[in-house]
Amino acid sequence: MARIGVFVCHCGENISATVECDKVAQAAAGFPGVVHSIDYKYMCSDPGQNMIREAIREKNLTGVVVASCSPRMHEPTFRQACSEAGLNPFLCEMANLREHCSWVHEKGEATTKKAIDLVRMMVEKVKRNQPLYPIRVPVTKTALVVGGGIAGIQAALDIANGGNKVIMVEREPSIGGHMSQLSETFPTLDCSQCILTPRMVEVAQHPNITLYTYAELIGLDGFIGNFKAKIRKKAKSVDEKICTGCALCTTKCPQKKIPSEFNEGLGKRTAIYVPFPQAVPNKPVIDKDHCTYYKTGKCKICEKVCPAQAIRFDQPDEIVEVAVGAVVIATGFTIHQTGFFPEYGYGRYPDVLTGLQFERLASASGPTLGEIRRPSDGKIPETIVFISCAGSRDPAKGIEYCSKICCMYIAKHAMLYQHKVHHGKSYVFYMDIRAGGKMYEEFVRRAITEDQVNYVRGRVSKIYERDGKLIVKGVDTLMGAEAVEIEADMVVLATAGIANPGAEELAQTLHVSYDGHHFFSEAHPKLRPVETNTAGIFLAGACQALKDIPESVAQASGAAGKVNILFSKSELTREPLIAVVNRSAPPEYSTCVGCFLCQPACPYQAIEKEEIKDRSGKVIKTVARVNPGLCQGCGTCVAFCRSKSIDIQGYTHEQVLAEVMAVLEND
Amino acid sequence: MENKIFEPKIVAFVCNWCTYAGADLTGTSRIKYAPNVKIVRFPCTGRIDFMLLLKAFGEGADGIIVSGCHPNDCHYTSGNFHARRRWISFRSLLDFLGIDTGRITFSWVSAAEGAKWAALVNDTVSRIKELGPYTDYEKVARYYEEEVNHE
Amino acid sequence: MNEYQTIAAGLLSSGTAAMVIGYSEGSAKRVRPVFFTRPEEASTLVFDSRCVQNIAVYLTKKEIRTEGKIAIIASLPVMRSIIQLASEHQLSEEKIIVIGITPSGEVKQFNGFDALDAYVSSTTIEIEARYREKIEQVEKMTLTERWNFWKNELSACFKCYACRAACPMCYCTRCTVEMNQPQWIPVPSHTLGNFEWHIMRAMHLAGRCVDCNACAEACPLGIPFNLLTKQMILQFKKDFGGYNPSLKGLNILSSYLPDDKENFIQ
Amino acid sequence: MNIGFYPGCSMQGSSPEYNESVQAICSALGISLIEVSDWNCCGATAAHNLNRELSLALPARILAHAAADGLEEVLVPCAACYNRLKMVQHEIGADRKLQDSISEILDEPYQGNARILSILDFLERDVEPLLAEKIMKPLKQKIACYYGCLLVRPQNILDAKRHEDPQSMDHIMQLLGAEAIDWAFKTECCGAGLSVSKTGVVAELSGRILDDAAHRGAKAIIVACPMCHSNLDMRRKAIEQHRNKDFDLPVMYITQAIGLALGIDPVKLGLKRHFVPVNLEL
Repeated sequence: MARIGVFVCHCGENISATVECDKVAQAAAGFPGVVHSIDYKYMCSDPGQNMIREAIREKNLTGVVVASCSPRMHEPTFRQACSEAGLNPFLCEMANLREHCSWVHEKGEATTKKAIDLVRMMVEKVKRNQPLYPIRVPVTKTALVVGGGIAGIQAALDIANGGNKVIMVEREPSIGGHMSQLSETFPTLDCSQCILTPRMVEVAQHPNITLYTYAELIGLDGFIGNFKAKIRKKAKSVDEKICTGCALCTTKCPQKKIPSEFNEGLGKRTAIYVPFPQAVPNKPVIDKDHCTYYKTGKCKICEKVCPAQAIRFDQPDEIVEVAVGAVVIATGFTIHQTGFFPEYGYGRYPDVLTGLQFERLASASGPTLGEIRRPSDGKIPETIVFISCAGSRDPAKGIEYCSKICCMYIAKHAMLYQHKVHHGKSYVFYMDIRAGGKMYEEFVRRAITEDQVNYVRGRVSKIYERDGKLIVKGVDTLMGAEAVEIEADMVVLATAGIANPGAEELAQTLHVSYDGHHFFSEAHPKLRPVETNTAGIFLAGACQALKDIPESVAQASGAAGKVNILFSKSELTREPLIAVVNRSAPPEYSTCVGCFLCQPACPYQAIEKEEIKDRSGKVIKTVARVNPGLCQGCGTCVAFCRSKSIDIQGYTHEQVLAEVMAVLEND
Repeated sequence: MENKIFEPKIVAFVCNWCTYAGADLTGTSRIKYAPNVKIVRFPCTGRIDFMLLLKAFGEGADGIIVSGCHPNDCHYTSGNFHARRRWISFRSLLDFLGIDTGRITFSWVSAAEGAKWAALVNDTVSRIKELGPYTDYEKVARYYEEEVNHE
Repeated sequence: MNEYQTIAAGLLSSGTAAMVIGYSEGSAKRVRPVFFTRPEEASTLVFDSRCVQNIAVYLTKKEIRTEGKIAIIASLPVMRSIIQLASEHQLSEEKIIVIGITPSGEVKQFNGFDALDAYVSSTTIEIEARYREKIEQVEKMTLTERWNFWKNELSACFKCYACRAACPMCYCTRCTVEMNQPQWIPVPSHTLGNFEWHIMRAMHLAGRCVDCNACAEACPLGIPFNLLTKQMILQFKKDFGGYNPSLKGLNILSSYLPDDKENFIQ
Repeated sequence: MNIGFYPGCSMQGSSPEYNESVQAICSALGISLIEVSDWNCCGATAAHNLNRELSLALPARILAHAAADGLEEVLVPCAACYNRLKMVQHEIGADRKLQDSISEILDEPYQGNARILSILDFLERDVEPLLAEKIMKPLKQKIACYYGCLLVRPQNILDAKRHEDPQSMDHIMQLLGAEAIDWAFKTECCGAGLSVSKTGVVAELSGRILDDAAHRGAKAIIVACPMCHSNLDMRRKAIEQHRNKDFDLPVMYITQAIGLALGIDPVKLGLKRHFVPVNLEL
């Protein structure tokens, strides 16, 4: 006979404010099979957990229902408590009285009644639970880091320094990401490249790190501890092992007018190129889309001038497959280009720039060697306008969120401008100044007070060009909503940060979830900010949400910590919530008739054929078998099996049907 | 009892990763909705057996919600695609049998769509309220006996 | 002896086949299935429009298994059933010889599944006009009328499971109706349980039914539940481009397209 | 295909030259327009501010008549009429209840599925492809294309391309041999909403438009809206007084410009009806 204990939690007042917890406990006491039913203020507290442990021991419980918050929150807590009292953890279930009841309904009879129904449902389920035992799987102690920006670099170094192997995949010819493009960093104004490049070099030289640049992740199969990643190494057309990085080829390449990605289109590069002087690896690649030889079949100048004879025009793309135990996604972000903004001229005014373009102008390694000059005529702008929230926080533009980094970098830009153009006038149009962070508010104040940057609270409705000037029409809401018109020489738009193109596709490749803006979703917004919903895949940096450098680094280190914890054991235990094909006594052996129509329905190729043989080795029957290492427990096969020969542990036919029956019982 | 307002009984079959989490978010966001709906958790919409829907109606459910991850967002890659095919065919079969498919709401609700979950529940509840209690299906358990008694 | 009789006799006398399954004259001007092993019995074989029972159903029966090959007189629906069963790993190629008789009366012997598959794939399942009309008639009813129509029809069912026994696709050793933990389908034959049984049967035949109509022929009460599978075949044509038994294709419900179209998911 | 034609009041009242030029180029290019039978006011001026039902019913009746005439498309040259018809189609089309109540008012079922063409939709699709061969007198002038607000806003409902910097008139003018200047006032407000009540505002707003066009060397302004035309043309004296500056800048409808390039007699294009004389070197 079942001996079920029910533990109703008040969650302070989170549940008890709308649900009469004592009534729920009383009602549950009357359910068949329930031998113990109490309510308590905080079931998850130590005394609360002790109540569960004691009840299991004293009343010899065969199942436990904790009626409290979402199982996505505290299921591990309560299962652990049960386990400590000697009850198999999978004989503990949770009724979600908080997220699914008390928080979403008004106080009243109906709400308490629903709570009782939810408890009844879980009591009926837990009566049918079976003790389950974790599945042990080996762990491959190599991590895959996707993306070589500052987040990826930090994660890779931390994992590698923890003694584990790392494979880093970077799409561009060099690692470094957006941070390598920045001039100075807020709030210290130290040089971005000066602090980044040593890290880049460390990645390249680290014995535990294998670096694949100019490469993309194209497939990921498997599961935590046992992934198989497929990487496409795009042909660089240069033999990296021979190339000395002398860069003679890049000086001789006849294609010299290709807009440089690194310089955000403000400078030019050649077809065989190194994206920037401090690139890692510092070896050129041929951009096939622009190379004269690949386009016309003639040229090969680079091949002629290469002293090491390292050019390989016939080099193919290479697909490598690697076994990894964990993945860190650190693919970063991108920004809207000026063409996104109709009211700011659809990108047709050369002196209307994005924030990243301004970074390149301000950078000593940039196209103007750090002098702020107009792309149109090379003149030093006397008046400059910065516009924050260009696209961000603007539902009409489809971006409701705050891009978070712009307030700070705009203050930095304005400061850098004032430091370089002493007599210049700078204006910042803003909605709010969001400067939360260590020394951040002080930094913005410095821009306003010391560097005399004019902050105007209001939006800019239009920018147009007239006689070589950019007319910026806006409003100053702090000056009686006065219309403001500024004749500027340059305008910098703090355009919204957005997910990388292809982020959605990558998420689908990796089976991780993503939000409506294609940023990858963390497993819990507060408590699991570096994990994804897919075990073994972690997030670092701006691919999850816009964040600045210190936050990206912190999250990357967090992700690396998680990976190192995972790698600290050679075996991993997995929840046994997987599908199982039944087995029975001879002569049937299983009710499975071996039609194998379940095979194509399985997303993990986890269904195998098992031959049942007699003693002489003759095959009597071929039936399906679920490989417990591959099965992820989706249960698609279970719903598909006509003879109901497959069941899924934790969500068995008996359990779910009992839940449905219980929820509709006696009204 | 006769003058009591009809409060429909609705069972929701949802997947753990998207809609269950989405409904959690509804809670975390304190968005209110009608208490008529009770959620049964499944690992994936792919796990939801069509028989369960029949059992729910047979047991007196007035309405059913089936919800999971949006296409391409399935935690298990394709469980929801399989489920979608299953629902396309099951739904047309039910309709052909004269079973009101208007009592079943099929939906995709992601883990980020707490507000959508609340709206979905409220819409379903008000639609089922308009339709009234669903006794046809439940009653056929007794249909033959009634026929016999009638004669 | 006619062509198929000669082939059957030849297969037995040469020892190529150990048994022949076909039809012979039964009582009251009906045909009955026949299983024989001696060549001289081949002359009792008949094949005409009365041969509507789908004898592919016997191919998966334990009792029928022999040491040697089985030759089967196969109408087009029987041939479709064989391919469908083969695609579900229920038949092995080495065990079966198909003496096919096409709708036009041509006799074709198939020794391997590939040739049979090619032939079956060259045909398509078409729902007969009289059934299409009936389906349209039901579809045109209001929801309540449809419900009452089926309630009346299905209330008659007393769960003899002749439909299941007649269907070659119902070869499970333990049918879900016989499952009692949990009890999916109630044992008594009340109308609700009958609904559940027939809905389940239709869903289990989704994408597998070869439209042989043997189930309806077997029903002692003439309940038109075959309309359910027939309507489904028509609907699948609209929704997923239809299906044909094949060794290569995937079952409709165990496969999908990312851009499957529907208009009801909110 | 039959293209329906809804003239509205301006084409017959304040802006006959617009109508004349539309008709003239259509007949020159062999395009026939079928006037919607028994049409009524679109309600653009007063109705949509004062009475919502009336504001919906008036355009709905026009659309119903077009449907009854078997017209799948209706050309609506007046920008205000076009805007009203599109807005009403959008509003009623999305709302079943509204459809029912409008049907009740009209005393016939609402049928509003005709495709509503603005003059620019029409010119771009049906006239532009025919032009290259027919141009007799290329307009070798710098001009400014002024679109105003009604043809582009609300952009999501009108589905206007590049609503802050539309291009369709510019393309046509370039085809005619003119140089269309890049300027910033293409869709700025001319003040038409206050054209009668506060002429001072019109003088200021329309003045800025003229000023920028003149400053960038335009020799004429090309418009596609009777309201824009009357403000820039009829109110010219007031503008010049207000800004204390004279503008030698005639205002032409795009259809008149096309007519000139096709070699049609300026009188037939209504070019003699303007307040600011059009004396372009052609």
